[in-house]
Amino acid sequence: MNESKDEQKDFIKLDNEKLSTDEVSKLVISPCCGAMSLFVGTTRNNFDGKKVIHLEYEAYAPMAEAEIKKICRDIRQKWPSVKHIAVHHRLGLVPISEASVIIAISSPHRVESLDAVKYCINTLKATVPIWKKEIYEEEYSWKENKECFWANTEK
Amino acid sequence: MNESKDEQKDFIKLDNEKLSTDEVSKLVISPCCGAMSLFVGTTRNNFDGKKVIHLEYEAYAPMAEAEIKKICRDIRQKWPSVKHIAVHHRLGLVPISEASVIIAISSPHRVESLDAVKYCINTLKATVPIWKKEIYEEEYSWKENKECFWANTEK
Amino acid sequence: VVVLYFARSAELAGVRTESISVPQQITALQLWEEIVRRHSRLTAIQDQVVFAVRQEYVLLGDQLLVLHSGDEVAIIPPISGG
Amino acid sequence: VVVLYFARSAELAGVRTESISVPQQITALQLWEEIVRRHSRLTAIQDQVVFAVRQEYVLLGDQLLVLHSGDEVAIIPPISGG
Repeated sequence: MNESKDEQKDFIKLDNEKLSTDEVSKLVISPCCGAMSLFVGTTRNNFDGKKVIHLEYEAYAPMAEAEIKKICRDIRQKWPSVKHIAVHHRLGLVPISEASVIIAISSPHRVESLDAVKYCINTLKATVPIWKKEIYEEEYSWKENKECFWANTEK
Repeated sequence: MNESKDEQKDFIKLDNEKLSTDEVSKLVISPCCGAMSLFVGTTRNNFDGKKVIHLEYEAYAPMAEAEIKKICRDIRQKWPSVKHIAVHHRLGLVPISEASVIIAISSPHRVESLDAVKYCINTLKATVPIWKKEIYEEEYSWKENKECFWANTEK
Repeated sequence: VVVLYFARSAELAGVRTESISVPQQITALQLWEEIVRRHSRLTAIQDQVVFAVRQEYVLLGDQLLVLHSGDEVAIIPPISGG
Repeated sequence: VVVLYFARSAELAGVRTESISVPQQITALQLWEEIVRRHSRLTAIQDQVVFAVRQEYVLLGDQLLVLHSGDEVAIIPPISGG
């Protein structure tokens, strides 16, 4: 099939716009692929019993994009059959229940897209310079991913 | 949080309507959950070098629903923190690149939803009585999942 | 009992559903033989088919089935959902 | 070099970006000490911070940095994207 020789594409976006699973899934869908897996990170209404009002994200944007591109390259080495990869991360204020990150990956068969999505979100949490501030009713907190090796959180 | 004590829900649908990732993801999203994982099975345009025109699915519908409910029960035993589960399978004619199945699962943290989605699609392929007929240009073929233990396909 | 045919088994039998009379107690394999007597083309899938009796999978073996009038027995060729 | 502060380090430093003059060759740890001299509150995150020099991670150790005018050095507190 000619289609399967089409270029593999990476779609990376970091901005303040609301994210859409439909939009992201349309980016990666391909007629030569039978599988697409998605991960959607959403903002939770609570942390340690504290009510979260909303979240705020900031990024070192050019480096964050470069680190996400590195993850895409790693994925293509580990799972060469992966077709398209989309990683959209929202920045700025994110209300409760809305998506902060959406990852979508297509592949001819399902195991590659499932495993690659898991690898992608795990690695993103460990290496991409983005910060989340949880705003509670009377205070706020900068979060630290447990995957971040230079964080001091108990592991 | 009261929200997290809300009932966990299973959404199962088998019909001829076009599937929507947005619709399915809205079913499972929950303010107490930070993660939602989705798997979308789409129809491929080729098999063994043969051009696929479209697919046709049929189901033993009441039993298929019962088997999907069993999978949901298994998931809740294996990953008790899983919140909502949606499994939509399209029946009848499915054109190329459209979704035949969408699975979406939400959980407070990501590992449960990622692993549960993988388990759900793997088990669905092994146990849910649904059949796929691939229609090529001049012939057709009833497919057999390699997960189906009574199939005679080389494994 | 009501026999339901799906996918390739429906094509081979040329029918999707039919009522047949069988002994109330019968092994799965005997029931299969009874069905093949009516639709000989089903032998083609003999070694890759299972039953669903009242929506529960049953292999074509010596297991004794206790059937009641109106019970559904489905012929389940290899599945391919997803 | 241009120093970029993010998240908690921006709050502690009270600034998001500034230009500072440092020797062209300097270890990462010496650079950190120079930055802390300007913003003493940054000592609070001393043991949980790394640099990104020209967008590549560098630990605060004895590694020698070769810096050019205009190079970006970012202060990277523990990340929390996703």
